[in-house]
Amino acid sequence: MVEHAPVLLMVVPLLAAVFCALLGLRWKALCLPLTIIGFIAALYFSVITFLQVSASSDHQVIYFLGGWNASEFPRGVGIEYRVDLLNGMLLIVIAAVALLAAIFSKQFVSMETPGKEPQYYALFLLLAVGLMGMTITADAFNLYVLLEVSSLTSYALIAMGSRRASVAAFQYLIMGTIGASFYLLGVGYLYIKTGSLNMQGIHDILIGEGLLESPAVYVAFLLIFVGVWIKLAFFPLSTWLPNAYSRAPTATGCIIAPLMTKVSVYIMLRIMLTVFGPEYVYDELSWSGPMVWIAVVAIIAGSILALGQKDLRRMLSYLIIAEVGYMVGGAWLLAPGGMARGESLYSTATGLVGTGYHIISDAAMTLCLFLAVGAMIVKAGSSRIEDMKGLFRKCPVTMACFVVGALAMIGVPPTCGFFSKWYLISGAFEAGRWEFAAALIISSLVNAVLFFRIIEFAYFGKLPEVDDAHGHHQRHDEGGMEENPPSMLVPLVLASVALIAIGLFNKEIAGYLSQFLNTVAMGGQG
Amino acid sequence: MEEFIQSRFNYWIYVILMMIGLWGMISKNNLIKKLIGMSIFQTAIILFYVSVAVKSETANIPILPHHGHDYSPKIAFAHAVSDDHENGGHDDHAGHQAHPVGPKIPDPDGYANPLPHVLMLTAIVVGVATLGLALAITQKIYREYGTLEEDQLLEKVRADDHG
Amino acid sequence: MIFAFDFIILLFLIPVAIVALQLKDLLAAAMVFGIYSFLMCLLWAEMGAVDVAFTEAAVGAGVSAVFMIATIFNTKRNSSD
Amino acid sequence: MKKLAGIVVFTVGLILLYGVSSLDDFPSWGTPDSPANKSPLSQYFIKNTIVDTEVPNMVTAVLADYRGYDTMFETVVIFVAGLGIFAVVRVFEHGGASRVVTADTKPDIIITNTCRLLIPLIQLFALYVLAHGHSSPGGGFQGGVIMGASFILVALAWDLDIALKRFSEKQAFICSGIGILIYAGFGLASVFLGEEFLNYGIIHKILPGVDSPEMARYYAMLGVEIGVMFTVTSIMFLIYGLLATRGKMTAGL
Repeated sequence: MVEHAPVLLMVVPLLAAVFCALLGLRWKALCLPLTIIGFIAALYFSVITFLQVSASSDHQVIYFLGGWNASEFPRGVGIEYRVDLLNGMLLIVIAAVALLAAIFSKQFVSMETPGKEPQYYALFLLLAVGLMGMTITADAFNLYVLLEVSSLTSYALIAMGSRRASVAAFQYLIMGTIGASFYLLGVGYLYIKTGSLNMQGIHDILIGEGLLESPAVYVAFLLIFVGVWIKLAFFPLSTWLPNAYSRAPTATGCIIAPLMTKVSVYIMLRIMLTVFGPEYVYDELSWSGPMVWIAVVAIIAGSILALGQKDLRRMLSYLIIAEVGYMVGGAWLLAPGGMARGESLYSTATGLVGTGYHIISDAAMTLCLFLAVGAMIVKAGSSRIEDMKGLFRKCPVTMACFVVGALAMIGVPPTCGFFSKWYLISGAFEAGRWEFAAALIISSLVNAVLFFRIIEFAYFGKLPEVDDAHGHHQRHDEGGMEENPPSMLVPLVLASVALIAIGLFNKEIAGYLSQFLNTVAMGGQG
Repeated sequence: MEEFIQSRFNYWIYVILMMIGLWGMISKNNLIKKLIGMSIFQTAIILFYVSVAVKSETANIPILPHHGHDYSPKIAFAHAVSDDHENGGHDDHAGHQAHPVGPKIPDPDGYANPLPHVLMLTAIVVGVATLGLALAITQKIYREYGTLEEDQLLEKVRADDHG
Repeated sequence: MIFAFDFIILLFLIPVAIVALQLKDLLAAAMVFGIYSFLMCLLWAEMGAVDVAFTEAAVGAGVSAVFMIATIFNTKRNSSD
Repeated sequence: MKKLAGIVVFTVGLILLYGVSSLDDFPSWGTPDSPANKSPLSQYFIKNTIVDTEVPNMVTAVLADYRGYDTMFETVVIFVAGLGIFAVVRVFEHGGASRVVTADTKPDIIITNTCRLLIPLIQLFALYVLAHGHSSPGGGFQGGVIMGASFILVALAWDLDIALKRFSEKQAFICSGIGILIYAGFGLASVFLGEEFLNYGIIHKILPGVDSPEMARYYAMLGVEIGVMFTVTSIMFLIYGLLATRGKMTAGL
């Protein structure tokens, strides 16, 4: 069974989703337990997969679906799964985030989407299945199919919400379809030039037949990247994101916001490093200059737009755009000429380590903040920042977790936010890109302003009833500390603990990432 | 000249259809018009893939004629398969060409490339799933806002946000 | 794979696509879109992609047109552009 | 806005034209020598599908076996669309008033009688397309759409209530789920027999009357196509029902 873990981690939640949709027709109460079981199984299998990867000699596990293995048949005849250290970690993150979000959703689903719990949970599971599949697959077309699975589920999950959410979902659907279609078209251009669909196979043919200067490959690169940038909401293409994420039902927001953009960033990294290869991306194209500048603009624009928001979830959505800027910029940071001198990828690109680390830590941070904000909105009855007054007294645990998330966002040690910024900034110094380092520091300052404003409201702001009341009422208020139910608190506390844990284990994670980059560089040469 | 047109015409038309679809998706005001544009856009991509698979002069559709003796799997390939097993499983499929049963092995130039067809079957299915979901969202928007024109819709949404 | 057929159908496709997008009556636009799908299906059959053509005939010209018409009946029939 | 759209569309078009126009770089239409057509992958499929699977239709063989995992998720996409459309538009009405049948909603006698004649033929054809998909164009998806269309025809000719009496909403959901379970079941069966997921060849050990892995692949492909058909039929009908009634699932157009 152990050697099948890479596929079971997707098939078990898939079966859970089908059973959820079937049994839920009769027994609605079964849906949530089934969902949780599905995600626990996914978490278990992804941990096993990761252990296998780290134990293997070349730090990757390859699984051939249908048994069409590359040793007997031409590569790419069947579909292939390839788990390395980075996507192994990402799989664990996806399963864990989905598990916590599923537990958290208990209070919300029956409230926000009455009568449709089975469908909701089935879609929820399938969204995670799609995301895990996108991470793990090594086939360019299989990636498209799984991308559509995750996109269609997220359109539906968003559109289930309020009336405002359906308009946001429609805009998201149009943009998302354009992005996915561009990706498909780019794969088509690559296919006609190389005749392969396997990512490693495409790379080998591109290098082996010297296709790096071909216009068709260049167009394929442009199409795939524009498509992926639409999906990951890179700044000028990010207009769909704030509406879709802030209007979605609470539980939907808690899984889509942490995972969707992060997995798309990973897809971008994977296409850069595996399909086209560092030789093409960094040496042949030399886009690093303009790309880092666009990332700087994305970071600054996201931060400034977040400053202007009065709605808490909308503010977080704009912060996600800034965070995407961090990751995309980090991926393109490279000391000039490093690849040409034949140095290994790791020694010239601390920015890439920072990007990988930030994918993981940002998923945790966004999860923590969205969970905390969801819990706060329940207590405050509105999502406006002014209405958060006096929440510290009402629900101290929720607010403590929110503070941890906020500190991670600002980048205070020992939370993970500090270390990811540390790697990104040192990558920027290595590459001599001061503007990127400056943008990171400015964005941290803006985050500090934003979050301290909220914390100030919540800590010092007085509850409306307290204003006109005297001692008697105040005591009643203190006694009436109404914390959220455990189904909300447990995932929230776990998420905030994870923030600190990811920070404390930064050396190990960065070690895995550098090993991953070394294998990538070696795969490019061999 | 004629050859040049023949070698490029499919691709030109696919680009034009794709531009029409994209333009419909971005600039049309009515939501259903946007979806028609989306379908045209996706179909154009499928046209591209199918054009890639064509082998114009020689090729047949990618289905082996199973009535003739030559390609009857039982008769012709029992031979090839058994020989193959002697050599140790599937190791050596490329060697079939030099095999004595040569004419019974399908000639790769004689059939259209099946792989893009397979991919496009999946793409068509994804397209109709997206279209159905989009139409459902359109109906929900109409139920909530009473209009399908984007400009009126955005005005009402703005009123919602401020009110 | 006769290029003359290919050429003629491809030339037909462009006006049909433009008409499907420009008609103000959505029901007519959906029907013209059905014609577009059918032409595509002919084109693919001509190019040897019989399975794709079969699917497009069933899906594009059949079911998606029905879905569109069902939606148009339940919303509005005319569009502003 | 319109100008911006024009600029965007024009730029995309120019980039795409740049990609396809270079004569020595981009292969001509219809040449058998393009890298895609000459690649070992495509040649392998043409030469060996019949050897590996005994299926003459290469597209079916590649779809359901070599790239069967894609097809499983294609089925999941359809399932997601059904669930999603249900989740988005379905409205539950409590104690709905019984519908008044007026003259113009009464089914037309010519249409209903024609449909009575046609629908069995359509369904038979759907089954033929499914069963004969191994050696002619067709397969589970096409058959499923045609089968779904026959139910849609019932709903169009009479009304949705009549169609729902034959194939209710709950049954449609259950069938769609069963379809995916069949597909994943074939995959898991090969896992339990000790091979990779969806490696149908090993199933010959438990399939009675099948002695070679090739024939096991042949029959397993038929099995998964049946699964695909279950899902597609029920979801197509469900989507039509939901879209035609604004989610009320009663009365119809």
